[in-house]
Amino acid sequence: MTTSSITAEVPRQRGEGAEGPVLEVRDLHVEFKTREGVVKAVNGVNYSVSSGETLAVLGESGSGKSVTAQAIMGILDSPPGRVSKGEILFQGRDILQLPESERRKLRGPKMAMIFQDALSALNPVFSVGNQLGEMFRVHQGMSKKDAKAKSIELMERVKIPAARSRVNDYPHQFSGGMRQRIMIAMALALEPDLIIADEPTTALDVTVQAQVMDLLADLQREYNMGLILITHDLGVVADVADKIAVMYAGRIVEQAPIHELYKRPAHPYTRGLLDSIPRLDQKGQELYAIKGLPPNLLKTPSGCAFNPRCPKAQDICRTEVPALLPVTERDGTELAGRGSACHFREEQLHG
Amino acid sequence: GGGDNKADGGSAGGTFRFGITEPTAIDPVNAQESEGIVIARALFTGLYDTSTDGKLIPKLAESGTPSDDGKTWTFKIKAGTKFTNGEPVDAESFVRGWTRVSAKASASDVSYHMADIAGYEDLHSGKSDKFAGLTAVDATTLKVELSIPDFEFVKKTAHSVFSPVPKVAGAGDNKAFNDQPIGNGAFKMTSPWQHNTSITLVRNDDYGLQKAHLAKVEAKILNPANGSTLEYQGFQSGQFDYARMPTPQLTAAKAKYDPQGEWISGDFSGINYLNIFNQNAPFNNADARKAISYAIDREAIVKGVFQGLQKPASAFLPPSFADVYQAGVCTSCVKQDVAKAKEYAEKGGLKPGTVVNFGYNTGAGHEEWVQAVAQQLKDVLGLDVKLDGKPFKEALATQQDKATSGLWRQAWTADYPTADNFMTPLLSTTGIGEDPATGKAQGDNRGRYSNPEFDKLLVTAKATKDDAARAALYKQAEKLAVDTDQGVIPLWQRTQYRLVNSKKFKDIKMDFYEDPTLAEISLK
Amino acid sequence: MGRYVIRRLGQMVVVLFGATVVLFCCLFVLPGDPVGSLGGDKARDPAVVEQLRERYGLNDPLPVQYGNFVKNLAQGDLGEDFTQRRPVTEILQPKLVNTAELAITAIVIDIVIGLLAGLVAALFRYSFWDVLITLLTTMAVGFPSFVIGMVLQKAFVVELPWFPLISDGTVNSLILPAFTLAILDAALVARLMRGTMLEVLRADYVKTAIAKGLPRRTVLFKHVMRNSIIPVVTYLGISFGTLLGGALITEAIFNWDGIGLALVQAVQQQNNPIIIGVVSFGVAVFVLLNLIVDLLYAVLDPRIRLA
Amino acid sequence: MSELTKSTAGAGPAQTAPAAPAEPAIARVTQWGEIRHRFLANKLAVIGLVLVALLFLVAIFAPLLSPHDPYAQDLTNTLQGPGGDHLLGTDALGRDQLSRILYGSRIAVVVGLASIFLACVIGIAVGALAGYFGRGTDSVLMRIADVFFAFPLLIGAIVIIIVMGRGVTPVIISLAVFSWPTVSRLLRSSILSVREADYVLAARALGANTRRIILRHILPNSIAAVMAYAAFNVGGAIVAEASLSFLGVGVSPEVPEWGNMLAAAKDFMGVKDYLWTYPSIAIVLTVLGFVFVGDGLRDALDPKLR
Amino acid sequence: MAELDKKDDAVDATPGISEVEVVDAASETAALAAIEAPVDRGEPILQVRNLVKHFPLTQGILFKKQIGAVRAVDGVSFDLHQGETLGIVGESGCGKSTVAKLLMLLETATSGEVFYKGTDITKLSGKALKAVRRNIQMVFQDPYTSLNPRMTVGDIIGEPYEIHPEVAPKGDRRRKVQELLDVVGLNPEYINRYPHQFSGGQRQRIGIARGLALNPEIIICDEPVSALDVSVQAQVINLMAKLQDEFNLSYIFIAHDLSIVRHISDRVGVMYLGKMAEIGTDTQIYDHPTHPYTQALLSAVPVPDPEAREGRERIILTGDVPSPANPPSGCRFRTRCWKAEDKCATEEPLLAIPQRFKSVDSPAAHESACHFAEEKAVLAV
Ligand SMILES: Nc1ncnc2c1ncn2[C@@H]1O[C@H](COP(=O)(O)OP(=O)(O)OP(=O)(O)O)[C@@H](O)[C@H]1O
Ligand SMILES: Nc1ncnc2c1ncn2[C@@H]1O[C@H](COP(=O)(O)OP(=O)(O)OP(=O)(O)O)[C@@H](O)[C@H]1O
Ligand SMILES: [Mg+2]
Ligand SMILES: [Mg+2]
Repeated sequence: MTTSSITAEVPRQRGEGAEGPVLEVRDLHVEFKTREGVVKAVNGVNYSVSSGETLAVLGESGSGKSVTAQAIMGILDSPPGRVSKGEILFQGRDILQLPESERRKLRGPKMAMIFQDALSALNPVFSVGNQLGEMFRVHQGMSKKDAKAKSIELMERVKIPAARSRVNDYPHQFSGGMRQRIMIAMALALEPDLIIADEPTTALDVTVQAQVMDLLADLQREYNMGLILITHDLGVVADVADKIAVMYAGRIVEQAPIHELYKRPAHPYTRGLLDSIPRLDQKGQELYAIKGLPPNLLKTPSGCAFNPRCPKAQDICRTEVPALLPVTERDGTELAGRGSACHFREEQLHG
Repeated sequence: GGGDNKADGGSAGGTFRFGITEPTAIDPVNAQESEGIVIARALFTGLYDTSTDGKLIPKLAESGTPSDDGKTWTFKIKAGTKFTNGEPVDAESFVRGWTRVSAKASASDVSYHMADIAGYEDLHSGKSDKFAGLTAVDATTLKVELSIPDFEFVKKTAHSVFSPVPKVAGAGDNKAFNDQPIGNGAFKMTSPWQHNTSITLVRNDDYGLQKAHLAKVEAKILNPANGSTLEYQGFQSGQFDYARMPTPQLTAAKAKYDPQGEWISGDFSGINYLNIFNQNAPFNNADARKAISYAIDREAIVKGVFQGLQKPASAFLPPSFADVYQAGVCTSCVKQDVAKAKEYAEKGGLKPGTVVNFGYNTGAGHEEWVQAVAQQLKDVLGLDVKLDGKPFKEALATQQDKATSGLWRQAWTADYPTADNFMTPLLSTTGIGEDPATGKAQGDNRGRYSNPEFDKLLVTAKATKDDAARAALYKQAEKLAVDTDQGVIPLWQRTQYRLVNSKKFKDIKMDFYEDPTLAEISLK
Repeated sequence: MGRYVIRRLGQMVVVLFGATVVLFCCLFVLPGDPVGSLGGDKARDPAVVEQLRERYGLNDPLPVQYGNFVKNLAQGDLGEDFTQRRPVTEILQPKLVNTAELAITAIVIDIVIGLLAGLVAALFRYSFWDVLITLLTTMAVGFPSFVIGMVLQKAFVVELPWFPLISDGTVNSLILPAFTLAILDAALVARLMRGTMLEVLRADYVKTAIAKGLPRRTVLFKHVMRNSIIPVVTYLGISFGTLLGGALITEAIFNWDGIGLALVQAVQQQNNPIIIGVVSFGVAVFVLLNLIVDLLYAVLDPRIRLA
Repeated sequence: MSELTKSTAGAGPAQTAPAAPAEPAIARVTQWGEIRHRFLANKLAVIGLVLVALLFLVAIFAPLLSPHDPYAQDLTNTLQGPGGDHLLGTDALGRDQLSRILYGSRIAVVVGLASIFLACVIGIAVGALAGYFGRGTDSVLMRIADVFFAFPLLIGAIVIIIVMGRGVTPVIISLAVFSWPTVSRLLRSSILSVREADYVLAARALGANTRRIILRHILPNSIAAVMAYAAFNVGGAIVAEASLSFLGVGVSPEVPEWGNMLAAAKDFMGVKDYLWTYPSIAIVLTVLGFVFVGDGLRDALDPKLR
Repeated sequence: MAELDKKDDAVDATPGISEVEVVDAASETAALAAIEAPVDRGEPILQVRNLVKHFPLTQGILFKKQIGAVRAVDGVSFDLHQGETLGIVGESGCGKSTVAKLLMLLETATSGEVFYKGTDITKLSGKALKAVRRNIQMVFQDPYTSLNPRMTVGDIIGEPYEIHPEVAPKGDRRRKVQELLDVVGLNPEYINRYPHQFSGGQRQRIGIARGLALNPEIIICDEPVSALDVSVQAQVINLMAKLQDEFNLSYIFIAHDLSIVRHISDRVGVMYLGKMAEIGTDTQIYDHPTHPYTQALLSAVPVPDPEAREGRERIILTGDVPSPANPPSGCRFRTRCWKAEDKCATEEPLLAIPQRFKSVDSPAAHESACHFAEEKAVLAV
């Protein structure tokens, strides 16, 4: 599997002038042992994100986006889950090889994650102020009082009303969106080099969402952070992302700079996704949806995992796994930063 | 054990440490179990004392003389002795003490020892506040009138309840005196009783008789649930100078300490026996009762269960009562006799399969031998023995119930060395003390053995002045109750063992009450 | 919340009422006369028995006896015991102090050993350490406290005289009995801790805590512990109450003059005033402890609503 | 609702119906099947199961396994140390220890299991109701529990014996009556956190009745502590029986039972240690068995643990 | 002991665990009859009147003092008609989920009524309540915590059938569960898995499948598709629409994704800080919003097509979001409203058709709680 060609794009300079991406995931495989068999949740994911850059990860629900993120953070449920193959390079070091104590030091100040499910991700028995302040107390040795002041400040930043009076409330006393914002605040607390945001704004209304995304963007600019944004909201993606990776069945099936993807998807799955977005003129009609069921990760279909659902599937799709390869213009010029794992990517691209 | 030479060779001083359980009282007014009595007797000296082998030893009494009818006793008291607070010990102080015990307000558990003194009833029921039968003729003469003839009354006076008390004693419920009695004994207390912790005695240097050698005696109060184990461990770790041992540990302890001369033993005035409910089937006939006695192999139980450290009994009265003791008076006790047992069972209508309740009180270490006896009764007579263990109070209630049948384990130790002290309470009709209303046996004769002939023999014996003749009557009575009628089934005698720190002290012996002879112990 | 506490304390009165009524009835149905005999096998003089019955009002009908008890209790008077005839409060007071000393030491040992062992067992589930702890905890239950106590006593009092046989009032004399007393509950605490912790260890918020880069010890002792400790706290509350009720066997072995022995003896002697005194105390202890535990729930887990 | 099948067909404009799900292609893995599988995959749980099974086998076949009559006394052969004819020695009445231990398993099993079972039945019922309903129900039930906590076991046991007579049943009842409050408080404490969970709300929204909510949703998620307690206390009950015997309110002393044997061995500490070591080991193995089984079950019931 | 159990404080009303309340048999039967009666399409099936929910706000850990109340829902009224979809949108934390829970009787309302087919269901219990719950279903916002971690997916989705056995015969249930899984785009082979083995979106679909199982009359969906990728989302939305057509279902659809709401809803309500700010048909709200908050909301919608985003005006709301514990006087939006005047601070605008649009036949003539309601063109979604 060759990937170098697509991930090789101009890295932006980080403060200290560090070369290369903040994070690079190479050929990551994650599997879960279950009673029915081994669930191959991630099957060779490659992506990278540089400082100041936003990578949006889109994809089928259940395609392994969160699992990849968890693998990066080192919080997979293991057993039953384990990284069976691959490397995760963070600022050049393969963190899978680091001892746990080293890895711990990265979490928080260097990399942070916003969890998908905010309620279960917040400890129910500690006040949100405590959980936020903990970041400062543990990592910066701040006093209780200062940490609390910081927590309030953070809560205000993510637009939680009456932050001062609610800092001592417990997670269950907040609405879904507020919890999500608290998770966001927690991730932002130490201004890490990399934030993995797993569907950070699903529970937010659009105004707050806009504010929060603006905040993320500001911070990103200010501190030159790398951001991995896992989301289903193509609107948000369009707003903030620099490049997009589309996942399907544990694999990246397409990768592209933001504008290009919307215009010309090079994978039938991406096409299907874009077509599924509700549009005004469709009111009263059925929405388009990709037919069929998502693959069972216990026994992924042979060949291209998407083949049973692909309207353009050919025989080769059922036998051969398509690699993520660069996409070219009709004239053969390679499109920078673009790749697709489809045997017929060119046909798809050029319609 | 123990040599005969008195404390002459020993030196004075030293602290003697031993363990007791929390006594009910240490004031003679209510001191009742051996733990209370050991302290009361150290603090008070009465007219007489009893030697380990049941002999009367004069203390403050210079003489004690009965009248010819045995109803009046006159005691001459040694002059010039004092209580530790300086009050004189005179006849008056005895009258005071005895009256204090018997007064209604004291509700003393031990006042019954004085029940035969004239005027007891009135005093005890509160009708009078004087003890009519007692007169302090002069400072050194005490006259005691009895309501019935009793030529052995003098032996009773060795009990601590007959102690003199000073004026400060006040009434029986005087708390200050109860906790720190002021006596005339070889020892005194300089600090009150630390309940559940300790009692400390110091030598009374003004003692009017032979002074004690020990400077101090420390009685640590141990809990009754584990007392003997704690004493034993305390001895092993050098914290006690005198200790009991749990029965199962005896053999090992003996093997270790006997060679070092730290082991003493003694036969005591007590008996372990089976109470047999005489008035209810199946034991309402002597034959059935004899069958039981014959069926028991005392020898085997003593060997197997008690590791040979008890002695089978063949009489009801203890051997220490030399003048009345008759070994083998209970013929059925001498040896297990299966054939006889069956024969008597047949005669007595005790068929195999008969249900026999066998009661005992739990948690007191009786479980083992009781099972052994039960097994023998099953094996020999085919009885269906139902072991019925109960906590003490419930056990007692069952025994008192008129309807109860079967067997009951019981034990008795003497208060003073008289045959009467065994036979009247345990075998006489008055000893039953049946409450007419409820039919409850309120006395100690809960087996309800009752034979008018036996009762008469006791009364006669008590009123017999001549020692030999009296002894003969008691012997006759015992034979009637224990052999002919088999009113009770003697099992084994009371034998006691102690560890003593003979490396440091000499003359540690057990007295009549199985307590250390504090007044005689001296440093080596 | 203030009202909640007051209400619960009010319930204490009801519980006290309930417990003592039941107790009175039980004592009443027990065969045997509480003042009918002496310590040994000897029966008491019927005249004395009658005197005592009168003195303690034992001839009154049960409701009258109960009424008198309540009247006296209201004045803080628990009456006089039947053997030594001393005020029950005076007899029990030093015993309560002794028992409390022992109970507090024991509960501290419980907490330290129990929580640590449970933590280790849960963290390293099915490892050598877990199995070892399981083995040790089962031994703590399999070998009864008299065995453990007597072995300890033999070893550390008789053979190696490190500790006094009889309490000398120092901390030293507390250690062995407290340990003997604690070991069973510590084992149970460990098992409870292990059971509940396993549940919590996999929770999402634990992942969050790890992802925050918290040190392992913070993750465990703060995030995991707090969420798994409620049953443990419950049990500790019960255990502490039970400890305060005294422990017969340990007290017997180490000659600890505490409530447990006093109660058993009192029951055997039907020394009712002592029994009633101990039980009344026990009721107060349990109601208070369970109240504290319930209040602790609200502190430990804010989702719990008290009402 | 079979029309749902059809509806799939129209889920997308350009779609052909995927084959309607083939008739129950997936074997239903029953919850118990799943649990059994996970349980059996756990080595220690299996060891525990073996121990428990052994215990039951011993109890059932005690007469076949015992070399001697457990009741037969031999006063000429008392307190023989282990070895020879009596593999584990004899007791103070010359009875064969091994036989008594083997036979003892019968009552130990009955006492241990039945008392815990009874305590759990009462305790779980009371704890669940108190925890779930809260308020008045909780107050009343927990205050009743408080009475039981404070009430002396010994008096209760004596009263029970007076009512029922001595035997195994009153012992079981005494032990159960005084341990259910612990079970109920443990359960209640866990329920207090669980009852506010969203899935409980969800079940209520479905119209589930109280019974169902408690049994299906609350109990499975709050029973861990009770299970740990129960498994552990199977042994605890046997030892507690020893203290009852010790106080004279347990089973009759001639009955071969481990607690009884321990009570009888107490005074032989230090001189005849084999008298208490073997019964204790028997209890330890039993507890170990139940604890392992309990842990295994706990784990098997927790889908998150593997 | 009764008097000991009086409530501590008036506000803290523990949810209706107290289903033991006795309702006399006659009124129960009457209620049951009303609940089972059919309602014509377009008739109101659910009428919400003045619904209020205050959560106590406490301070201190042990000795909690109540220092106020979060007015999560503060007087909300609306109707839901048979066969329609009512979308509810609004700021995060404005009380949408609370309204949903109140409708499901999962929280006890501080005050207000909910009439289902004319019966006030807030007073129901027992059989009648069960019947109501058979007819009204809910999809929870938090997909994970609302799934019992110890039940397999099969059991979770099958549970409604066990509770209401009349809906499906026993032998059928397993198959139905698999159909449901299939319908929401989950692999039926996952039937034996546990919730934690699923991804966020998959969990959400489990919740949807459960909500659909009983074929209820009303489904209250609290952000049912937020974690789904657009394609699955489309499938689910299609399915919902189809079911609605076939069975006359009514939906309350709470979501943040305005385009989805527009797509599926017949009418849309906009909530702000515990109150309904504006309510009307989808066209009225999306194309002719008259409430400033609605306008701001619409203007903030991110548009997927990067090209279409250029030249769009976004109304940026200034000012802090007020706290529901201490809402502003008068109009609650005034603190962030660019049109606010003195009147807004003193007078609370009612939810009604604004005076100026009363007589005009324009889409702007719909209920809006603003003193200065006026149309403002914002980009349509
Ligand atoms: N149990 C509770 N105790 C105290 N306050 C609560 C509780 N539940 C909800 N709230 C408060 O009520 C308000 C409304 O909450 P609700 O969950 O209804 O909001 P929502 O509109 O669903 O928001 P979101 O879109 O973010 O889910 C919030 O301010 C929240 O903090
Ligand atoms: N513990 C587990 N055991 C078995 N399978 C698991 C486990 N955890 C996750 N999976 C599977 O791994 C796959 C990837 O899950 P993941 O959470 O990464 O999906 P996702 O892309 O984040 O989806 P979504 O957008 O719905 O959150 C899913 O199919 C899920 O079923
Ligand atoms: Mg995910
Ligand atoms: Mg919500």
